[in-house]
Amino acid sequence: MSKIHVTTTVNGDPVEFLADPRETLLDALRNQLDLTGTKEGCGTGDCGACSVTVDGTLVCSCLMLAAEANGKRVETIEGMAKEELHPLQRKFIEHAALQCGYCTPGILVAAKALLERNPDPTDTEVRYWLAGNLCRCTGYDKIIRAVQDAAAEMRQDHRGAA
Amino acid sequence: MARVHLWASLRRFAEGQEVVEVDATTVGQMLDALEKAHPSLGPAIKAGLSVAVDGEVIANNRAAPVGPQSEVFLLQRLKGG
Amino acid sequence: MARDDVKTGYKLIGTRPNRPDGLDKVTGRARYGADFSLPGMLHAAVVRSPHAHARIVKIDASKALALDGVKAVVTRADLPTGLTGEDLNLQDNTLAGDRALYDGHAVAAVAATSALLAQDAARLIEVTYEVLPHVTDVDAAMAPGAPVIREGVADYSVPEGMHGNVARYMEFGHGDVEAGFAAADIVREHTYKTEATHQGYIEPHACVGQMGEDGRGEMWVCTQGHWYIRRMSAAVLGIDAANLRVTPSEIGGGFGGKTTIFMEPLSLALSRKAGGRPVKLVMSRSEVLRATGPTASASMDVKLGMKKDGTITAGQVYFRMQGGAFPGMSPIGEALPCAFACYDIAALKHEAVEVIANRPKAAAYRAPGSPMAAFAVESLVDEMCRELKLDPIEVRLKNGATNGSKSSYGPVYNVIGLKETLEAAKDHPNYAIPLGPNQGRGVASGFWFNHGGETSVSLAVGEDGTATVMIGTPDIGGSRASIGLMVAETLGIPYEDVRVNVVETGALGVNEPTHGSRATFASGKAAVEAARQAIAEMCRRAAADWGIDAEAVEWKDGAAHPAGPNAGKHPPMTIGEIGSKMGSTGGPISGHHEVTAEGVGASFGTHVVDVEVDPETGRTTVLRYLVVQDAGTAIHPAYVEGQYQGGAAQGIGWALNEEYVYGADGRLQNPVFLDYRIPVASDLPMIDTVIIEVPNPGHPYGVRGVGETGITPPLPAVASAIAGATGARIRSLPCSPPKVLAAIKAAKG
Amino acid sequence: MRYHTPTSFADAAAIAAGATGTLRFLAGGTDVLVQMRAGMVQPDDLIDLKHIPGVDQVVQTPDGGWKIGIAVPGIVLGGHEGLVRDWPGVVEGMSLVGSTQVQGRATLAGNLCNGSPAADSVPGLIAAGAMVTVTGPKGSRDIPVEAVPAGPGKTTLAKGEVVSSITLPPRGKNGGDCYLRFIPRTEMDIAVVGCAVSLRLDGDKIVEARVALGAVAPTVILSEAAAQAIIGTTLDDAATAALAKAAEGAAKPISDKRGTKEFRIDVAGVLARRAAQIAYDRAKGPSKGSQA
Repeated sequence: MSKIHVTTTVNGDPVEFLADPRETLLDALRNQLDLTGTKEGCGTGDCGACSVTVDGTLVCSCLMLAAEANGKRVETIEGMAKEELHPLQRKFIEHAALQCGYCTPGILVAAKALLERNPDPTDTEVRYWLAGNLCRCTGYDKIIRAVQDAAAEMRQDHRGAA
Repeated sequence: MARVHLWASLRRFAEGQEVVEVDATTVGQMLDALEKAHPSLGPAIKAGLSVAVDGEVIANNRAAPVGPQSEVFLLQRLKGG
Repeated sequence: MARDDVKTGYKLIGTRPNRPDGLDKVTGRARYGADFSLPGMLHAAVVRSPHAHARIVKIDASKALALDGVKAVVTRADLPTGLTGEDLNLQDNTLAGDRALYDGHAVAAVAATSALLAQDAARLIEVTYEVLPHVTDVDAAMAPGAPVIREGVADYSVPEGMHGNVARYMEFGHGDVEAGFAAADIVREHTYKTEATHQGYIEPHACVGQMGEDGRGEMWVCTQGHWYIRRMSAAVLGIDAANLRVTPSEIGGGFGGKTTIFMEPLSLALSRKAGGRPVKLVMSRSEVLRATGPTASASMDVKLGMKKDGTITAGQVYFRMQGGAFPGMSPIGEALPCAFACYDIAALKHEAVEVIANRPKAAAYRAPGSPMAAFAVESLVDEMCRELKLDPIEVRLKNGATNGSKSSYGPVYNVIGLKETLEAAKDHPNYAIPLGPNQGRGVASGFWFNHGGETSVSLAVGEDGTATVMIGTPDIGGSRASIGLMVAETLGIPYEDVRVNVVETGALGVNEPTHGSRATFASGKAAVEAARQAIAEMCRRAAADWGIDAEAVEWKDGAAHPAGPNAGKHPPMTIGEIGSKMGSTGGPISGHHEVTAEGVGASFGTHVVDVEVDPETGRTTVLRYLVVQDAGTAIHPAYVEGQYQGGAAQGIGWALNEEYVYGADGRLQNPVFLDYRIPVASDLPMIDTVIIEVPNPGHPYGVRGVGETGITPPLPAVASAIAGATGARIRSLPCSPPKVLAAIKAAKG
Repeated sequence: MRYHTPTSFADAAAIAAGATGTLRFLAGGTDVLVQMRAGMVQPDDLIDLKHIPGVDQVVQTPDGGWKIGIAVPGIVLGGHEGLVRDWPGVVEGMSLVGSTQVQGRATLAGNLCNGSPAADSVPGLIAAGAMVTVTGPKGSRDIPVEAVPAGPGKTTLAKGEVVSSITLPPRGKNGGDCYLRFIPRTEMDIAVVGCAVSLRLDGDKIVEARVALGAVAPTVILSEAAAQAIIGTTLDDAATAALAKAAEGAAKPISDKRGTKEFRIDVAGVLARRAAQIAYDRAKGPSKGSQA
């Protein structure tokens, strides 16, 4: 069973590795690239803990082969904070929007993708966008509040910058 | 003598008594005295018991005091998720 | 940062600072069970029974072992014999002996150089089964003719003549129940059922184990209690606990399900067989649902007598619960005392049996037993309130337990806050919102005992005047923040100057897990005592420096102050000054406290839910939800609210859609999140919370555990709201759309 | 497992035709990877179709229909103005498949070829009268969408054949469609019942209609009786009642973990009625109907 040479960009860094043809992008990120911030909760695309973006599109990395990432641009939770935390990350801490924190990386990646498409979502839009990100601890209340607060701050910053 | 109340399904191990009087100054002495008086209670005591002494729950402390007039209720050992 | 309210005079307690582990958790740096790796590490996979009940005739691993890169296979033959009691149950569940007892029961495990290879190897292990008759439903398991799954399973408590699947029996009560029913205006009796549900933590069980030929080992594992993991794993493997060092990872949720072992010893057994190479074992979601510990399923008879004015004259329950194929796992011992814990009723009778069935070994799940009991009792109370046209909160206020009430299970309640929660619910705006067509409102109260337990905590003062706290209760929902607040409050130093670490088994005395809503209560209480010890020592150091008696020194605002008539005039000596020179004043300064913590304060809550039901499809939408619960003192209110909201969400899931579905073949039909339907973000409204603070006299800051009660009221509250919306009462959870639609049609005739 | 990345459908068909073991095609992968993970399928050959030029495109056909590449994910369909305008029912069916994350990968062709009777995108395609181009070793052929599924997990495609595009007909004037499904939660579930209605009006009167029901039989049902119940009507109460009755009659479901037979029959009628109303309102146009 020969391996596949994969060349890709992860959080802006060029990486290459040899993937088993059956290996998922999730497993490659975690086991080959030591990017363990992306989590597995189900392996079937039902929980969203493994959310990453590939060429800007939000996907479950458990539902994609590592080989399919060849030539693509992958962004994970590890790439979210630049010099400072992304507003979503900061607001999640401030609003206590995490308890165990296991779903948090996936929710943050998904929420960031939402706000890039829709900077001013309704609560309902946030809830449906995040419906594929299961959280068992919080009842989602504080997550929704944190996303909305971050969105408001980002809109403010955007206006300030414009 | 402290009065120890047995829950209903324990009474058949104590000749049907609902209340057993024992001489004890601690929870540990009380449990030992109970088992000595009614050896059939042994498995239940070994399985783990909590007690309430004069209304206060003692989850797991053999040294907790028992007074001469104390009312003691035996409880299942409690824990949680 | 200001306190939410100022009535207590605390400086830090009641504020909402950032949690210390927050940064790691929003950046992906926090290390959970599966995030840990070691050089030379192997990966493991487990072979599981596809049958609910089968004799294991033969296990042939030769094809698996022939694969390059496969390093070890273990079966039950590799584990020691001679275990008894719960140790034997744990071993039997870790790897099946001569029989597989449920769909998903582990039969063998294999370690290889990659996870994919280990999975390939597991598929090549050939197991020959002889399928045996099975039973999975709690009532069916007690029916005449049901196959007896485990001969001789009954313990001392089971009277002669009960079904061979009955493992435990319990009965208690007080007063004259028959006289109570005779005095009632109406007496009603119904049977209620709840299906098994899973804790549904998003992180699957994961560990890395390493053990050499000398029987010494280490393990990194996601768990609620690493001393439990150590004791249980050592017992299963026949080694001494001291030879096993267990380090907890960050934990991705537990809710009771990570208080015990399921596969952890396998990593050690495989490692030992593979020449001591570390072995990582990570469950898939299907393995979690099939083979870890869901809660019990229950069938419950309830009988209540009520006067026209709402006075409850007598109550009687008979609960039947199955907790899987192993005795002692159903929560009958908790469910019965919880059944009427919210009430002060003159005559009560409680009876329960535990039944064995071909299902996985149940584990604790948030307030184990209480949600089922509440579903039965609170549903019937609601039915009788509706029949007599009485307000459900008024009826609970009329019959509710209060300070000094003798509880339904024996002890006398000291200081409790049930009535405060009921009053606050009654006064909340949600309770007055008019309902539209197809909408209904449900109310229920809930209870949990709370727990203290074995606790050991250390605290060390740093050279710079900071404090490091070592606790043994893994932090699942922000307890490091809460404990840090209490220690900072006690020491009189900034919250940011206290670091709380969850440490491994080698660093403290035995700690019980984070269970029973005990972490903030018990570890917090011990941490405060440890801080007080350190304060006493710092006062001694200051006194020695000043040349006065230690008794003449008092501690306030993070510094020693001379106090009393003979202390003389000395400028305050701060913790920083004391810490900076402690090497020359007698050595390190620390505090330590260990105790089996008593003084827990019982926890009560009241929930109000409004739902709308689609009369054509039976689908329920939760419109609004209110949780009112007594926290004693809310140390970090945001995480108290989080516990209330999370508990409510889990209870709503249990009420509406979550259930274990078994086929006629005894196999679990829905072992994936696609079909095991926990609430998603779009299913829920905001969850309103009211924190009641009736301080617990048994804790230095008045803390009551807050983790568990919140899952209890949603089951009956949601079912009662559906009854209000539709006129149809669902007495068997979940209130799934097919069931609700059928009930609506039946109610219409 | 061998992972193939052909750059033409002819090559893909050739690889498939020559495969001797278990073969799977990979488009979005949201079904295949789940099956691999669960150990249900261990392919010997996996053919990734996304390297074939054009598979990620949606293009308008000369007659005003839409040709949809087999690797266009749901999130692209949902953002495609022309498709959303012409065939909102088809788009909403696809948009209901899985989460936002799954939408980033899942495709119409994959949803169709997975062969699930509960596939959310299939009733809308069938109601719309969509055609599928199938490429095999002997060339290509066009067949109606409803000719592809053959029962749970099965298709009618021959060895070596692969779906190479899906084409929606021109919407034309005064048309409207809608897909509704019933699930216990608000998201993330497999349809317990699904129903798509596509219709065309002449004034207030329905002159054409197609009604497709999902998850109530081994394959999606195209119910002529249900269509006839509303053709020639203005979708008054009598017509919707007749439609519901026809849909209930057409449904031949089983009881399983997701719903009982009785429930599915009832809900098939309810959804047919509700979907027809929305399709009707859409056909009337936004100024007259209430957009759902």
